[in-house]
Amino acid sequence: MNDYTADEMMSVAAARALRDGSSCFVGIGLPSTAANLARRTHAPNLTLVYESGCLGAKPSRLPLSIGDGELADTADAVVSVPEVFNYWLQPGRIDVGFLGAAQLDRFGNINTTVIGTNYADPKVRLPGAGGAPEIAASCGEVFIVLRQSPRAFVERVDFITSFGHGSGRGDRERLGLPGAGPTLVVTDLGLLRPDPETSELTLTELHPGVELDQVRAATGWKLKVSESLATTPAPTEDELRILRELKKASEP
Amino acid sequence: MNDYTADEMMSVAAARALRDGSSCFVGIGLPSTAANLARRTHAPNLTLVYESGCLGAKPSRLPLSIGDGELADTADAVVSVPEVFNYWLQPGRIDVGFLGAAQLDRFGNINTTVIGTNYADPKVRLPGAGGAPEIAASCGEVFIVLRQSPRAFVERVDFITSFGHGSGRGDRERLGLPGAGPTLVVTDLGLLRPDPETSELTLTELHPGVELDQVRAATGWKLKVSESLATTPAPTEDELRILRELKKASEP
Amino acid sequence: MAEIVFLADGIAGLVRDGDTVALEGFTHLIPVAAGHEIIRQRRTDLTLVRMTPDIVYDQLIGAGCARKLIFSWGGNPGVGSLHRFRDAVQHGWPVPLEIEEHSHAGMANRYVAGASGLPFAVLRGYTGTDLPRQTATIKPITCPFTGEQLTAVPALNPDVTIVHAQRADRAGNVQLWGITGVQKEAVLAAKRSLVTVEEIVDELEPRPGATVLPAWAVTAVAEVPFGAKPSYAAGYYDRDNAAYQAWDAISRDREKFARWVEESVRVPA
Amino acid sequence: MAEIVFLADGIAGLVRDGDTVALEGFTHLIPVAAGHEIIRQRRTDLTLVRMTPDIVYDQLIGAGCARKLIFSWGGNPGVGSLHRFRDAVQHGWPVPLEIEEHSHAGMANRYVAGASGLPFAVLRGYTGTDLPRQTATIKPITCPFTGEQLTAVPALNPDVTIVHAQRADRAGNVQLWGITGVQKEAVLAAKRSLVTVEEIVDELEPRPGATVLPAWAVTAVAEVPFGAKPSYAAGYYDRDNAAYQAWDAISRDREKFARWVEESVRVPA
Repeated sequence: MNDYTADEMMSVAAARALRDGSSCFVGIGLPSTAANLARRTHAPNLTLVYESGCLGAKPSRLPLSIGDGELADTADAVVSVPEVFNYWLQPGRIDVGFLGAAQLDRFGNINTTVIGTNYADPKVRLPGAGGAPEIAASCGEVFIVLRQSPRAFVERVDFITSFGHGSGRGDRERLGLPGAGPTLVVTDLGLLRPDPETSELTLTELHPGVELDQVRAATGWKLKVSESLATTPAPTEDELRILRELKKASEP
Repeated sequence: MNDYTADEMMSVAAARALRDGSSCFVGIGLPSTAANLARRTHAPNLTLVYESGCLGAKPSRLPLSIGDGELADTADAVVSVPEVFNYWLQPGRIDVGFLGAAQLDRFGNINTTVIGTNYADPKVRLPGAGGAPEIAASCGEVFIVLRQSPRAFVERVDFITSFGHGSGRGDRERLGLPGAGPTLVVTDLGLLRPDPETSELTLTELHPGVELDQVRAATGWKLKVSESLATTPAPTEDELRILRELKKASEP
Repeated sequence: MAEIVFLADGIAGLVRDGDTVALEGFTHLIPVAAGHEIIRQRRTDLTLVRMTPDIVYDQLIGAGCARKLIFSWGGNPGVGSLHRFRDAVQHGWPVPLEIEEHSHAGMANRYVAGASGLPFAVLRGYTGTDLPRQTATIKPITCPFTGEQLTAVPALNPDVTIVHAQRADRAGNVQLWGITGVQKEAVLAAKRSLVTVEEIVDELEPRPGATVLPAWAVTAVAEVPFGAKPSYAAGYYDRDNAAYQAWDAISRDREKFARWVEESVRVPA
Repeated sequence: MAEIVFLADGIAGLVRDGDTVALEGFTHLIPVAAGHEIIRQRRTDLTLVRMTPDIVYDQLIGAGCARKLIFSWGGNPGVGSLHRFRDAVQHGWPVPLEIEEHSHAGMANRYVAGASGLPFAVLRGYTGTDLPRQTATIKPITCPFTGEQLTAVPALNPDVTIVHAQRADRAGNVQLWGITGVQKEAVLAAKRSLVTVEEIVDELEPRPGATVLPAWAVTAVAEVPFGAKPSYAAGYYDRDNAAYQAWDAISRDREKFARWVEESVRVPA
């Protein structure tokens, strides 16, 4: 059996979710790691789109920012930032939006703006929205990747930076949001998916060796668990090797 | 004394009106001839902008169309057609718009759409607006160049394709049009300028050898004549030589 | 990914009777060969869209393919009028031609809105002109911040856009350079798209000023050398100005035109 | 035509207390040297604008130059938070910082509207989020053709925009390539502009993917080699990732930061 960290399991599980031949709007950090791993394993024809304007980037190492030179050098086309949002994201050309979050609630709404309910006098000022609100609105579907903890997985986010399923099923349709919204949350403990009836995030897979109680303790709401709870296959040797090579090649 | 045609006098007079260091949005045909002549005589730093997206084109021969390869090859920058209209023309960055016309009325309104007052069943269907309506609206000022005849110089145009001074002074301000509108009309017979009080086109210069009655006969309205009617200086030898070289170099 | 097809198959598969079809090109890279294939396949009831309909649109109109034209400037550049277009508008020959008339700025922004997934675009346009009286697709809109009145035009979303470009690779990534006009917007605004190219190459080398349409934004690519003639393809061949001049005489006369279609277009490719 | 200036003179002439100033750059080509010159010249009450305020904005805020920030993502890319920005927002140190917060799509379109001479832009954005509740510059707008509701944002028209580019010629024509971000729009939207460049050359050779800002669209150009450090300039030098990492520790502490400003910025250039 392979030795791997919970973060490695998370990256591998996130990578596996990306279908070959699809296009993915990639945020920096965990989403970028997963997308680049996917391109090197089962999804060589995954098209990576970065908000800096790089369409079809094929970086040889993990970019440290969404504007790395490596992304421009390897892209099919580099377009302006207005163009990437207006011509490529907004019309729904991108299949998957891959986002991180500071807070996530049980309907997949994302907060990256402020911690605390007083916007004018926040407990913690976070970086803000970036491209996420429109990625969450316009991509065919949204994958979210973040480490699970009661601070991050909250009953209700302090601020909706990016709309998930609102207060439940039907909210996106009512607002006229074109994409399907969050269809998958990948954490260091398992996978969550919206319940088909209610859109409430429901644990559908546990990573190997993780106990259900651990996940419940790391979730700030009363977690729904799928009746057919499965176990994620452990990372293969290939997946681990390629992930580690990627990470290593990206060290300064 | 030089021998020259009325068309040559018209091109030379139009070229002279373009100030060195200014920028000019150029339509094809007479305006392009005049602008290129100006660049080769008194206005070497005249910036030519063509609606095909060529900014700062420096063609070595007269382009036959607004999309000539020569324009792209010699331009400072080639941008998309949406960009030339949205980023360069619309905000009023271009000093002079240089237009032709099929019909022109005494307030400088231009028709290039239909002859006849029934749009749905026209006597003659003309090419249409092209870039002219927004050139006439947004450039700092507009020069118009066309041969003078009662058919072209009409009391009221059948169709306002491009707005000049409407029904007289103050109309542009009322509509919120940013540019000054037509400030000069160059014909094969002389020059007309809007009256400062009424904006009615008024003959201010006669080309050498042209009789006032000739101009009156070529105008479809009761022509106003400036009290200080002047005579255009005849083309210089240099102007004629360069104009003829330009035209010759452009023959197929 | 884009499918690599033969021109005839591309037109047969993508262009249907009654479609809204844009063949774009701004003097440069006009998809003439594709237009002729549409005539050969005898499509009818098309709504043709183009900023600058020139002689290939005159041919499509004269051949009876179109019931409507959406445009901003219809002429034979540097020569004069389009006689088949005039005949259709003034006398309904060979079939009546409805027109929807805009300015260049309006058309360009309609494509931009279409490419952007928006239902409309805003511009400073048409003010004081008679165009809004004749064209229902020009409406006022008020700025919600300043109260200023501007102009709105609806998005153009053709069923099919056809453009011509210099090169594509075998995956269908398309590269065009020189005057690129409104082609990117026209392709991205369309439901389906066909790009004819001068050549298909193993690898696209970067070019100054080149626009690249990624393969996943294009439906089909067909290799059609000289596919823009008599217009030009920068880096490949020059504009055949004599052909544009010659069109004037051919197009003035219905019978001459009809003969031209039979002899020059409807011959087997 | 653009004036060729020294950096200090360019900042002195173009940036005034109380101005709205955009220093744009999207990871690549960030005009850091120009930002430091603003700190040296002790400008105050600036409204700073940028999609992605990063460490040079943290420095400007910490140095007390800004009273307001208009932005969409404020962080130290790949490292974490901006501590001077946080301190200003959470504790008003050294001066309170008002914020006007948008998304990237909103900010990009605000610059586009500014560059286009329009008072506002339309996008599909912010729907369902809490941003419109906090940001007065986000309003609904209705499509006059379909009745669909969309979002409007007002144009951004900075008093001054500053960007960094690879090259300019002696007339002041500017060439930038690689990731060009929103720089063209930011310059065209501004009343005045300053472009710092790696080098001024006799002639700009065409470059694949290069954007050119003609000299007549730029107010001033200053040659500032390494003017984007610690960000990067494609073709000249790489990003100094260690400097971004090191900023975290410096910026966490007010005194350490103050010392850094005196020792690293306020030294004579």
